[in-house]
Amino acid sequence: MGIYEVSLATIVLINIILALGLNMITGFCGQISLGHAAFYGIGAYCTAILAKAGFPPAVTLLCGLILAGASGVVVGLASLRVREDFLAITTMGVGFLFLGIVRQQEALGGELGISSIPSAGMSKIGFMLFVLVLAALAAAFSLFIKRSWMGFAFDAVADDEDTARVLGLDVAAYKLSAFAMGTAMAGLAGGLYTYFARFIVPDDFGFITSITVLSMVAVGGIGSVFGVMAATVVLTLMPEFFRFISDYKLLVYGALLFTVMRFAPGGLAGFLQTALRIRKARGETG
Amino acid sequence: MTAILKVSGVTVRFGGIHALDDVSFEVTPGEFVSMIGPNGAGKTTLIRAITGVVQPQSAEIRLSGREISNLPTHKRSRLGLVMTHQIVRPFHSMSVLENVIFAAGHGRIQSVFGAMVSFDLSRERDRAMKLLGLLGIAEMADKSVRGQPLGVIKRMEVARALALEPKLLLLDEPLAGLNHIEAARLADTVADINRRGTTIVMIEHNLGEVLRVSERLVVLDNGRKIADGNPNEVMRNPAVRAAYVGKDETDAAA
Amino acid sequence: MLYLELLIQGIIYGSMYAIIAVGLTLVYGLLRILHVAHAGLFALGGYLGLLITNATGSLLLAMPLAAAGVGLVGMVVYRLCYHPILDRPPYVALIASIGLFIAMEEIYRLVFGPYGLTYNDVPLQSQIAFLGMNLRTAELAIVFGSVILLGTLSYLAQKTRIGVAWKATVDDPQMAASFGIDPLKVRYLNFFIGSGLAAIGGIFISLLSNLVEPTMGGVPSYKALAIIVLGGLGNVTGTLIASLVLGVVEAFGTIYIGHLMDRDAIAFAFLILVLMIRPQGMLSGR
Amino acid sequence: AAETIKIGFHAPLTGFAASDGKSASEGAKLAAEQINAKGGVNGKMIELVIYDDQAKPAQAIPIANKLIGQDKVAIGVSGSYSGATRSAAGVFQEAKIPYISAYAIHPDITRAGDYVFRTSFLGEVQGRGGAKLVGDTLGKKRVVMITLQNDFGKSLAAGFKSAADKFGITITNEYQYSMKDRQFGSIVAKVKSDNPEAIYASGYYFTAGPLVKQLRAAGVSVPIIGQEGYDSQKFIEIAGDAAEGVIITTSLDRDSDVPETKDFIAAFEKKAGFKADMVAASGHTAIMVAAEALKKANSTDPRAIRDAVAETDLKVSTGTIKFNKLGEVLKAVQNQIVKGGNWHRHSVIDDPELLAPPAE
Amino acid sequence: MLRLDSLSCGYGAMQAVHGLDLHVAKGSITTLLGANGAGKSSTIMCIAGHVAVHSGEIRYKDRKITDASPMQRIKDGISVVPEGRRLFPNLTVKENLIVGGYSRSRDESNRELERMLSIFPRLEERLGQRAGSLSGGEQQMLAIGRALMSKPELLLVDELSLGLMPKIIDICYRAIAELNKDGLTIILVEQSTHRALEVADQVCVLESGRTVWQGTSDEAQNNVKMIDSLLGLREETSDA
Ligand SMILES: Nc1ncnc2c1ncn2[C@@H]1O[C@H](COP(=O)(O)OP(=O)(O)OP(=O)(O)O)[C@@H](O)[C@H]1O
Ligand SMILES: Nc1ncnc2c1ncn2[C@@H]1O[C@H](COP(=O)(O)OP(=O)(O)OP(=O)(O)O)[C@@H](O)[C@H]1O
Ligand SMILES: [Mg+2]
Ligand SMILES: [Mg+2]
Repeated sequence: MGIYEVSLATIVLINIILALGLNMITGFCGQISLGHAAFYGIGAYCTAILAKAGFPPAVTLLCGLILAGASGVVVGLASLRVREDFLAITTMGVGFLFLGIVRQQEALGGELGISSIPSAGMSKIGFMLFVLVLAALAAAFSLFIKRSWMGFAFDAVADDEDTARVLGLDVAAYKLSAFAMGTAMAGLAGGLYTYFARFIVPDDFGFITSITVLSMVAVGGIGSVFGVMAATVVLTLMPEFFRFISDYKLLVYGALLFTVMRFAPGGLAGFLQTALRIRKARGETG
Repeated sequence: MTAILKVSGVTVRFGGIHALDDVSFEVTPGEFVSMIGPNGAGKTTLIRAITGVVQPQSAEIRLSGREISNLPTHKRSRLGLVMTHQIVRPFHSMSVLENVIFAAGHGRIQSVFGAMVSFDLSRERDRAMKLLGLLGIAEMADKSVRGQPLGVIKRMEVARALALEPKLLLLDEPLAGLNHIEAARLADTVADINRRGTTIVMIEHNLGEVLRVSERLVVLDNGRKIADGNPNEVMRNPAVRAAYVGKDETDAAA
Repeated sequence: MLYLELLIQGIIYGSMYAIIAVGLTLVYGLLRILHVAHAGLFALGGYLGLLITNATGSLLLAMPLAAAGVGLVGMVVYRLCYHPILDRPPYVALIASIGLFIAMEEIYRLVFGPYGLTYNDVPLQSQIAFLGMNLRTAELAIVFGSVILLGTLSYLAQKTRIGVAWKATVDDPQMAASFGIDPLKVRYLNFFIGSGLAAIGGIFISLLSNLVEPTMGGVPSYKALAIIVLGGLGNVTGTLIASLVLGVVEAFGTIYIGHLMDRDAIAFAFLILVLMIRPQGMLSGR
Repeated sequence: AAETIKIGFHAPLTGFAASDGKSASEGAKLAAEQINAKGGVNGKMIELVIYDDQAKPAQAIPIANKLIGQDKVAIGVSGSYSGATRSAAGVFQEAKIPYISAYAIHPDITRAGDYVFRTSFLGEVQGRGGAKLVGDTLGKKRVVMITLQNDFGKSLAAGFKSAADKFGITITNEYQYSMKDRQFGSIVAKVKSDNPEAIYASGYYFTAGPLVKQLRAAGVSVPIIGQEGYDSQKFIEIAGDAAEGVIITTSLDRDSDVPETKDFIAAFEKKAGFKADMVAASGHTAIMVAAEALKKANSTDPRAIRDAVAETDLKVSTGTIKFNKLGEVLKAVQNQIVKGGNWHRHSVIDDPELLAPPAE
Repeated sequence: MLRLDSLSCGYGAMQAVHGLDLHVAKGSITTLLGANGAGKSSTIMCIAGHVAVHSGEIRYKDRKITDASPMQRIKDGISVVPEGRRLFPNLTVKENLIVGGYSRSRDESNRELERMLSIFPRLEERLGQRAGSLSGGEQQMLAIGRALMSKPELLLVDELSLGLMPKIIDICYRAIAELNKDGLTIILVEQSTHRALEVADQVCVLESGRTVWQGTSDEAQNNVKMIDSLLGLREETSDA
């Protein structure tokens, strides 16, 4: 693996953690969020500041994770008040608010961002492997939640929270846990990004990033852990594949995003399921 | 005996509409109470207020002596106060069985952390299957809720409510949408459940079944309680007949 | 005096927002789609308006032509993009719409160049003294144009059978068809009017800045969403009020708290504040 | 084909900064053509490897890694904004491949290490130049600032403020706007009531054009001072008559007698079909500097090439390029004014002390 | 008036009705009976044009309308009270009624509106209320009123008395009988068998999407036991 491949692999793995976090909120619990990048940013800034203050990665990453998760709970409180599209736009607003405030905070580097962040003390490959382990843990955790009664309760909240409430479910607690877990994962991803880039600016955590993550989740097939992981790989690497068509890269990206949703609205997971079902049906008749 | 449910002074307004006006009534444990009243009298609103789905302007609601009007819906449900919807609200993304399994697992999902570490649902599945059998829709168990006929979903709602092991079950027109044979069967099932110890309050317009199975009748009209007592006596009350009864049932009740 | 001037600036911003957001409300109200690509049509309106004005020298001709042209494009967008995925969860259409928007921006860049276009001779620039202020004809045209267009629309929506048909299609298209309302026609009409309004918004804005660029849809793409949410989603009157209020909030905010947060953050802070107090928006639509 | 020497180049070809990306890459391509037309570098043709970074830091990292790891470029050039340039600079420094920033203004770029250079002004330096222009050359003392809220605008503002006292300037008010704003009605109204003697407004042509137009339309007639972000014919097109009299600090002198500058302006318009701007000139300059270093080093050893870059002393379209210890350039600020719908020379600030870039 | 010839219809691959034959004379009332899931609602919605026909034919006034759109059908005079009412929940009561009369001219529609309100005075009190917040019974009244607004020639009613109190049920049946006397043809799905048999001219019992019994209402009255056992069928199989 050359440095190019290692750097790509690292960013893909970071994005997987990020996207699985959103999948927890949107995919499992049905709370659409257009502000996921803000928590990614909170993790990143927290990690960056602590790292510059001399704390080791174990501490900085953990703090980033906790701070992002705690902020997630606060935003989760909004989800108790507003629903569906109102929530989508509220979380979008949270994203803009985060960015707007960070931009004006000289203590956080303002527009100039934070640079000269110390390295995580590993080689590039070592760091990639470290992220790999964390991404695998995130995936395992997601699968674990999905199969547990908690996942079942999330399904119910996503489907019809009023009915879930009538059936004795403490909807608020579940929504908040989904936000806490999902945003904590975003915070971890942010911390890892900080060590990867060693330079962060507010724009890294803007609306576009939120949308990109949401499209990873949607293209993967909302709620499907493996689908989301696959989509993350594809969507992260896509710009790299298309580098050679520089001028048309973004056009192709946009068109592809549109096309996937238009023709395979269930995302990759839904697409595969349909394909499998067709094969199975054929097998039965044949 | 102390009342299992004691409701006093429930008033609910929607804008200018007085849906309920200072309604009070009691239910003793083991009773089978039916609630009737003209369309728009406030029956649904009353049980929604009891379960906390609707916020009353004023109310005192006691469950087995405990004041619950400040508890959120899910806590009331955990205390054994459960309702079904007049207009069905299944989880559309689940199968009929899963809908009931979810309710059967109410113990597992009480705490978020408990839910996180429990996986097994075979016990809940068995119970859910039994309940579906009880309501006569076991063969639909694995079908998706979407596209099920109304009658099946209505019964699924009852099964789901039973899965929560209620002490007091509030049923909102469970028999609507069933033909008279199905209705009679379901009414028998409900009566049977009642005999096994669950207190029941049932809203129903199917007077024939109401008179057949219930022990007591509460009548609402225009947001007020206008009668309460032995079914046959209540039905003889001229006010009730004027407000509610058509020609057919007049004959039937007479 | 200064306050009055800021207030008037706020109303001008608000009118611009209104004309874009009301078009979006029409689409949202009917299909519950967060139609981000609306902003792409807005930019297209700017381009067409400018090109026609430059070619013919007449803004009066350009307005209806551009509105009709973009209206037609809007209908095509509906038919090709949204119609097939209407029964999918809302995020599917949202992501598809974002993909479409990105692709549209890129097409504008490739076709019209990255630098943006300007008028040969910007129309409506003569000065009008008004309460001791210098306002441009264009600014007045924006305010009055918006009032007239939106007033007409609001009358249509609330007082006529067409309006009732529209609202019925919103609630239950299948049943609407059962009573003789053709949902497809209603939707086409809606996209036509909504996109036409977007086009006029695009032209208005280009009159103030004399610049039509590929990315000019960027700001309305999300701010218009915020406005329709503020207005109560699907509520035309609410959208109007929300636009004006937000315009005024921004006009004052950029001056007095601009050092704390940027314009977007001010707008969204206001949005979040309102939603936490009134989760259904300023006027609730549903 | 004959063997070539690769120069890596990244710029925002798509996205919000696409126009600057296009100017920069056109300038860079022109430079490569001119060099190759003259026989290339030590007998080898140079080849530009151009990638689109959308001006995003996160995109610039894999690009830098790709340029180094896969394309094996001899030297890298940034035609992008500060964010992307800073993240790429770190990668180039780590790989010890020389890297030149064409027009990004962030002070930390060259601090990435000894392999990183910059052929343009720092934001702060230009801000100080602006202060001299306002306070000294024009003699205006009561100034309102309108600051673009990004690294460019902020560092200009910092530079301007730091030198304001020295030229007796009082800053009566400062307003901020974001990159996406094109409507400035409320700022204009407030500035009008502030009644300053001059306005120091940072921005790019696409924000400054509408801003200047709206200021003038509201009857604000005091001098407006801008910077190299304005430096494009497009600014004059957008602002129209309102552009007349606007003065900016930049590095491209339209009325220059210097042959390099005159040639560039003519050749660029011929090649690209539109008038040269500062960004194009900067892209051109950076490639010229890179090629010259490759020629002098006459080796594929990155260390040798770095040393050659460090020793640059080259006359190009934007002046004479010489680097200090940190890799920063030291050159005069060209003040340009809009007259008759074109940029013309207004004055030159050549004050080495005021314009000294940081050396560490 | 209406003829269904070996009509099969359903949802996607799933077939809900299999080869149904039904002749409805002008001015008659036909009642469909059947257990849960027998296919009554599917038949109704298929005649209204909302469920896809798989095979067979629907003829109305001697014209084939198998492929006609719902819009076409209401113009031809077919109106429906669907299962679950399907009101426009965010429209007011009045607006719901206006939509009901959309296929008629404005004047006609206004006249009908008056008539509806006199049949259901309860609705008059609620004219400005959102339909979605009406009580169950009020919603049912509105659904019936809405369907009548178009002055239909053929009225399809799915579960007429669902959720209604006895008094209103009477009113509805009286209204139906009256309209029928004026020449309205009606197809009725009803759960309360004896009410339905009272008004019907013709009875059709469905089971799993097939006709299992068909005859006049007099024949049905004489075979109540048999019909009851047909209606209970589903239960017995599931108990087994
Ligand atoms: N959200 C609401 N807003 C306004 N009015 C409401 C709302 N909910 C209920 N109502 C009104 O309150 C009254 C009582 O309604 P409720 O649903 O309790 O009646 P009900 O007794 O259950 O009638 P039914 O037997 O028809 O179901 C009705 O007139 C209804 O229109
Ligand atoms: N939207 C749908 N998608 C798929 N299957 C459906 C759908 N609607 C109904 N079905 C199926 O079609 C069959 C007939 O259903 P239908 O609703 O016509 O019965 P019904 O006789 O009206 O019953 P009920 O008395 O409960 O209203 C049932 O098996 C049902 O599961
Ligand atoms: Mg009710
Ligand atoms: Mg049915």
